[in-house]
Amino acid sequence: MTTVDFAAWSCPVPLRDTPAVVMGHGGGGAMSAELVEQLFLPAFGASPDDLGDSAVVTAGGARLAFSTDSYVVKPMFFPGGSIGDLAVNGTVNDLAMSGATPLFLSTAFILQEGTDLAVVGRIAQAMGLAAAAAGVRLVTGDTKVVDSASGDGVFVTTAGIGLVGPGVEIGPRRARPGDVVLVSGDIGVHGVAVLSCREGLSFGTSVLSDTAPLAGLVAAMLGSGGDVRVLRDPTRGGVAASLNEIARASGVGVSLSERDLPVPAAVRDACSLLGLDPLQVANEGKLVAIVAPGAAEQVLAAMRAHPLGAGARAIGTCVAEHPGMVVARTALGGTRVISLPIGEQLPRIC
Amino acid sequence: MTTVDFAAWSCPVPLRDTPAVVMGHGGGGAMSAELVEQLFLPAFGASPDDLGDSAVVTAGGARLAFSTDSYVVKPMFFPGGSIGDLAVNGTVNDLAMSGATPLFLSTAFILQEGTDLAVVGRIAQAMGLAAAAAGVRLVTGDTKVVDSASGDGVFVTTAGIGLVGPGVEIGPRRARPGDVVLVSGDIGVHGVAVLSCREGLSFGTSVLSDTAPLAGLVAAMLGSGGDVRVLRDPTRGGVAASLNEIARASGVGVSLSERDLPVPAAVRDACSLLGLDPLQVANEGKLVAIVAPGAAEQVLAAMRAHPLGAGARAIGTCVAEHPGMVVARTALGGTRVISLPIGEQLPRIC
Amino acid sequence: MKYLDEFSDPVLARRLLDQIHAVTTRPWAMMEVCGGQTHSIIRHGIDQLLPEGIELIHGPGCPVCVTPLEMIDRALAIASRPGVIFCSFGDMLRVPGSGRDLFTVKSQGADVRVVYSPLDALEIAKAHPDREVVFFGIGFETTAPANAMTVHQARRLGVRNFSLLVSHVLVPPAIAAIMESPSCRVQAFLAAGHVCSVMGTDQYPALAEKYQVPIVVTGFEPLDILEGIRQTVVLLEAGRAEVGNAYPRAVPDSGNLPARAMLEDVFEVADRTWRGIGTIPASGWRLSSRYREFDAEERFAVGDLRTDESPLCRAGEVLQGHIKPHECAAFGKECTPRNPLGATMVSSEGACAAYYAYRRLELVSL
Amino acid sequence: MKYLDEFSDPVLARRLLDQIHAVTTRPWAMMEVCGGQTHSIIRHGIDQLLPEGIELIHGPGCPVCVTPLEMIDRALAIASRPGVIFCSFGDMLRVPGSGRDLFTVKSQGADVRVVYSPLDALEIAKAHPDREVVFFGIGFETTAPANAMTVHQARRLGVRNFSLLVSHVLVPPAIAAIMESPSCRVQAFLAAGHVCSVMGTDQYPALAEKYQVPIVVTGFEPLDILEGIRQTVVLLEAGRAEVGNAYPRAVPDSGNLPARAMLEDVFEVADRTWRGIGTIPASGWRLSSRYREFDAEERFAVGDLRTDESPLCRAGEVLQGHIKPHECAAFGKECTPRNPLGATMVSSEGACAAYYAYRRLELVSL
Amino acid sequence: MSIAERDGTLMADVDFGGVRKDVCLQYVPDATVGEYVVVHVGFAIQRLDEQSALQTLANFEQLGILEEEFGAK
Amino acid sequence: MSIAERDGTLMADVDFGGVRKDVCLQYVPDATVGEYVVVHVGFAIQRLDEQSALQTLANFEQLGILEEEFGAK
Ligand code: SF4
Ligand code: SF4
Ligand SMILES: [Mg+2]
Ligand SMILES: [Mg+2]
Ligand SMILES: [Mg+2]
Ligand SMILES: [Mg+2]
Ligand SMILES: [Mg+2]
Ligand SMILES: [Mg+2]
Ligand SMILES: [Mg+2]
Ligand SMILES: [Mg+2]
Ligand SMILES: [Mg+2]
Ligand SMILES: [Mg+2]
Repeated sequence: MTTVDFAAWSCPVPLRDTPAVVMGHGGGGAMSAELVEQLFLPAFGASPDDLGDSAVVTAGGARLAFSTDSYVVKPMFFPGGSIGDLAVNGTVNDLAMSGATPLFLSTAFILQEGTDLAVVGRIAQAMGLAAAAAGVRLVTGDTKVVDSASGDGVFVTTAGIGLVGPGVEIGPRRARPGDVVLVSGDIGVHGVAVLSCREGLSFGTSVLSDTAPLAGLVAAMLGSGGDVRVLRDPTRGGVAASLNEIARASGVGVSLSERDLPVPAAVRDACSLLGLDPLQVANEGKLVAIVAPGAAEQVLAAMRAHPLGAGARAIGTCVAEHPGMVVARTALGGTRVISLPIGEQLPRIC
Repeated sequence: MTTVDFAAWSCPVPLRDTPAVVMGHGGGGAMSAELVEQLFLPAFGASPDDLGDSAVVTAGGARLAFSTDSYVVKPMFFPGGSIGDLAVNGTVNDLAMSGATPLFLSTAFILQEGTDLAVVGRIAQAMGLAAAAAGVRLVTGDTKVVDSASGDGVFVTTAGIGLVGPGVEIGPRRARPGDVVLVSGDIGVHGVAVLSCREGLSFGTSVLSDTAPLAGLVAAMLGSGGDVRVLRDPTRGGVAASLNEIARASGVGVSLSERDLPVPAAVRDACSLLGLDPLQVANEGKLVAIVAPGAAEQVLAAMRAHPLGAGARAIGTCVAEHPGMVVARTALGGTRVISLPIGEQLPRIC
Repeated sequence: MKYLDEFSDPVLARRLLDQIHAVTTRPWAMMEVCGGQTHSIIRHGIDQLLPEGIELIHGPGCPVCVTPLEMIDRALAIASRPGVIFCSFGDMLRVPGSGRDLFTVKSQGADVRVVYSPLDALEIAKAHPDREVVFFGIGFETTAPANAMTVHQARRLGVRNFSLLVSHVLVPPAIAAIMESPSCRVQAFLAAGHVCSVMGTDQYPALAEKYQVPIVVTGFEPLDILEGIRQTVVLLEAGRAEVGNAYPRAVPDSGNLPARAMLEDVFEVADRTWRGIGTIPASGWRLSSRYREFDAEERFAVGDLRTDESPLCRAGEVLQGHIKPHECAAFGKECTPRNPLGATMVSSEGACAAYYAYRRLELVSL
Repeated sequence: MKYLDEFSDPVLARRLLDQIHAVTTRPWAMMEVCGGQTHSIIRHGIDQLLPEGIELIHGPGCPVCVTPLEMIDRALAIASRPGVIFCSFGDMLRVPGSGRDLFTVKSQGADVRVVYSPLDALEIAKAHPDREVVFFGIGFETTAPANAMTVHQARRLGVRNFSLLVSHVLVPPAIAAIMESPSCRVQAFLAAGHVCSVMGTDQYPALAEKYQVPIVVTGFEPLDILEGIRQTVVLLEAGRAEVGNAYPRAVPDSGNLPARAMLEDVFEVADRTWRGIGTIPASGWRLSSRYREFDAEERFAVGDLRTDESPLCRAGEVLQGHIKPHECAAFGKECTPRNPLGATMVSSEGACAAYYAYRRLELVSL
Repeated sequence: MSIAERDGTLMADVDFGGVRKDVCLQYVPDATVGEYVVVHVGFAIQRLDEQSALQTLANFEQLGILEEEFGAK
Repeated sequence: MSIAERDGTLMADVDFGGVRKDVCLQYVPDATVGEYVVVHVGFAIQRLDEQSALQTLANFEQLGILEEEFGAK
């Protein structure tokens, strides 16, 4: 069918402040952040201080990272992977972004009545393989079934526990003016791979999702001895969202150079066709890192030596100017602001 | 509206072995167990050995319990509580059933586009209060939004981490012939409370859900010094499901006395009206315990001294006969088998 | 609940059992007609506690079980029509039609809804004037007054988009058919209590006389069933083929006159096929000509239905009391509640379902 | 992508900029007509790099922005009809109608679908013969051939349940209206490249002559825009009110003859209201009488629409180039992409949206 | 329990001992608050005769007493 | 790129440099495999004149060289 479901096409920001949940609340951008900061955190009595990819807590003398994510990607199978891969790698990566070694995952399924069991089986298989590849164990889980009007195929929620080494202090508030912004490789890949098989929008592409577990890459980066201050995997909302969040949390500005951004041709072309900005497109096997000025070289070297960091490069710096704002120098030499996406250009991308 | 949605009424076991997910797979009974044992465990490379309420793992020298559950109850607000209460207490309880002290929870939301934000707020508030009452912290989370055809209000998935004390070995394989079966209070309460406000089935009742955090009760039981061997919170599938699972895991038979079952009149009447067996109806603030023969007295005393165990009583024993089967002596003196529910009499009960 | 607890009292049950034991001198085989009675007997273990020689033969009084296959298939065809909202009691959803059931059809997108009462279906019709709402009206005389009132209301309120798919069955012709069967071993009947609440007892003396069988109107709680059995044994021991009433608190001799009048108006007697048994003449009700406009069979032409019953299923023999469920080779093997081959394994009032749920401890094959 | 990369080359861009600087001796104000050009200019920072005196005035070439409020409201009314599948490009969903938008209507249950092409809408119509499928045909001359072909196909294939809600607008009359405005400061035009790919250049010499303005056909990539500006400055400096072509690779003088023939057949010129600007005579297309049966305005009688524009919004002035977005008092305050008051803040080709996304660093109010 | 007319049909909010449900009383029109009825799929189909119930229970109580008094049969 | 008829309309599977999409070629009927077209909402609306493109780029390359050779203006 050649219909494009609305949700797959444009960013449904609310016309006016609505009293209801809109797709934009799930976009990982400003609306998601507001929902968390204004509705969830006050209700939970939690502080907005961290809001990192995972929480770091202490139990029984052990310093643990704890994170969770739900996966509602549509379609469930896309070039390069499936919802199962995302469900394992996504949570593994959130743990790794706190500098933790991921150890255990839980998996909770919400299945739509009528879903082919073979589909569920494929997803489970993918998860098993991804967990083995990531070096984590799937140790506990749950399954719920909802009637066909209340679900859509398979939703997966994973939570993960990781071990944080002594002295490791990585978090979004640690960036300082002068720090260097690194990215581990090509950006915009996952989003384009998923979009390419959205109904009505199908376009042929050679792009495969970059979903991958990054704990090993992070370990190599930490092992380089350089001062890695912030790590983030730029999933929903892309690099734009991640850098804006870090800029706000740390109270610094971020200055990027557009010509240094590693955007592969196929991503650039697809984004051009669809009217998207690669900086706002989701990645599932990449990280951005903010490192101390003197550490950039050694960290980059460690990244490039790792299979998942072969394309690593510096893309900008943190600055004292325009705190909380990300600004790019265009290829032509002009400047433009890289906005925090508001809602969601690409709903259900992960 | 006086329609009863199918899902709220009868147990949709498949006519024949179907290739698709059916509501029964979410019932916490035999079909759920098969899905886990035949599809998920092999794919995950995990062993069917445990299948307890939570997994017990070691990280950084600490012995942790780890559990997760998704909550898809419908309606989201019912007499005595809400999906928020269940989401916190349910996971707290699964940790407690491994003898752990629950510490941290993660909360992942899947929101249906169009849901009132006020509803989301109420649920979040309930979770905050429940967490405080249970002595746990909500430390990390996630929010996803799905289009209105793909969701239904609010789905919540919580995962929890708890600390298991040294020497605590509680699990479903530890029951032995001669052990005493205890229950902490009235059964069938939660399911009846939820059913009473299902569309088309609404009946007035004084029954309020019994949702409650049981970690304190468990601590009191363990503190009594008695040998507590198995703990389980009988949620989906009720006491029938829990005892059948324990009987199978431990390879013992369970012998119950119907007249000792604490079924409140309102529950009995509602079940009679609806054609349900109270033993198969979900509980959210009760536990069953299997204790060594000599320990029953002291454990019961400790339970009755705790607010959530005031109605505790012995309801049967483990026996060497009919291993894996639960048999009850009827009030009249006959016997009947208490079956493991197959699918789900009460879909989306938690 | 008032008058349920009291009639479950274990002490009095013991007393009744002792009496039954005391008055039984010979083996007797009696049939409880109603599936609800079967369920209660198996669930409470009453059959285990009776004297050795008393055999309870389970009867065909399970409306879900006896709804003919053609009618199920007709329901499936109607439910699959676009624009139709098909309403039914919950039990019917899992009853096997020819190769599928209402639940399957629902999961494939048909609008099938479970209701508690036919009035709920009428409400749906009022709420959705653009849809055709069909209610699956199965059941014995107990349920027929509800359907009658609903159709009556539909006409009175001018609700045109409502219709009834009728498959009512009557107890007295079933009793006659059972007794006419050459292999019949039944020596007495426990008549269905709530059927008699509606219809009274005046159809039974003729049957008792013709077939020389005691017929005792019996309720559903343990004490009611035990008293029904006790009175029956007393009559059998005395050789008295009479009608008794062990459920007087809910069964006056005349039954419910307003209900009977409504039934007279809305329904008329017709031949009816009982699944697994065959056609029993004049054993069912269909809508009378005055109400024929509300008949879903007329409103929806579903064409020829090619029915396809499982060859393994012996539910008809179970329903007529010729065999017990576990004597069917498929019981617990090919046929389980999970993969039911016949309606008696599906319905909460079906004998196969009751045996499977409650009696696997005693049944060797499991 | 071939011929996009090459026309983004930063070295050549520098060369073009240097030339522009070299040839500019006086201040000049030129208008880029097309919203896509506006977006490209702001996104790449071209306006920041031009000589101080060159002002780019953003024009009304954003079809989403100029679709009249009445037409949006008409779309909302049609989309809300049961049985209708309303198809549209994605941008249109968030454009404010009177108090709501297509997205709201969709979330309230209307079947609104975003499509990439009008052919997708026709496919939907073929797949759903029981539904009325309407495509929202907005756009300049660039998009009209697609809509024309689709309607042509609908007739040829006999797809009766398809219709077009037409709101096409034409560039040359807009240019004339801009120049007729008393407060007009525009001294030259960068004509819309892809409009000319279809229509050719023959409508522009008369305009250039009448209003004494250079008109240079310009593309969208950075080098195309810079070349368009360069040629325009050269003409302005020389006082030559002529038509130039800075996009020859995609614009032959005759445009696309098969497309123009189809447009002649399917559409006819009509007066059209431009949102925020007003009615410009003979500035739009509607379906010709031969195709009137596919006109959604005829097929759906939506009655009187009471339109309700935000009193704060000055989008009309932005579209005519009288003000820049940040000169609107609501910009960035009451009006943001999150809570847009006008279409220019919604559309990816709208000037307000472009300024908000890319220029908040420079704009004091933020 | 409250009795009211709805669509011309006598309806009641019946208490099933802690469980309350709407029931049509058209077939038991003389039912009054405080009485008990037999309900089936939302319809009261018969009045419950309390005297008869108590008598039956009394009979059960008496069962066997004569035998006990005068010796088992 | 493959060109085929569908419903009597000339359609092609067009390669946008790594991204392939269906496009209607009815307005550019002489387009052949290997050529480039301008596409808008699923329709090719004009052929891309490669020679012209190369010439334009060559012009850009030449820009300023004369000035450089002969001095800035
Ligand atoms: S056990 Fe199954 S197959 Fe056998 S008679 Fe009963 S329903 Fe039919
Ligand atoms: S900023 Fe907003 S309100 Fe102002 S003109 Fe632009 S769209 Fe209208
Ligand atoms: Mg996280
Ligand atoms: Mg994540
Ligand atoms: Mg669980
Ligand atoms: Mg839904
Ligand atoms: Mg992350
Ligand atoms: Mg668990
Ligand atoms: Mg649980
Ligand atoms: Mg997240
Ligand atoms: Mg759905
Ligand atoms: Mg549990």
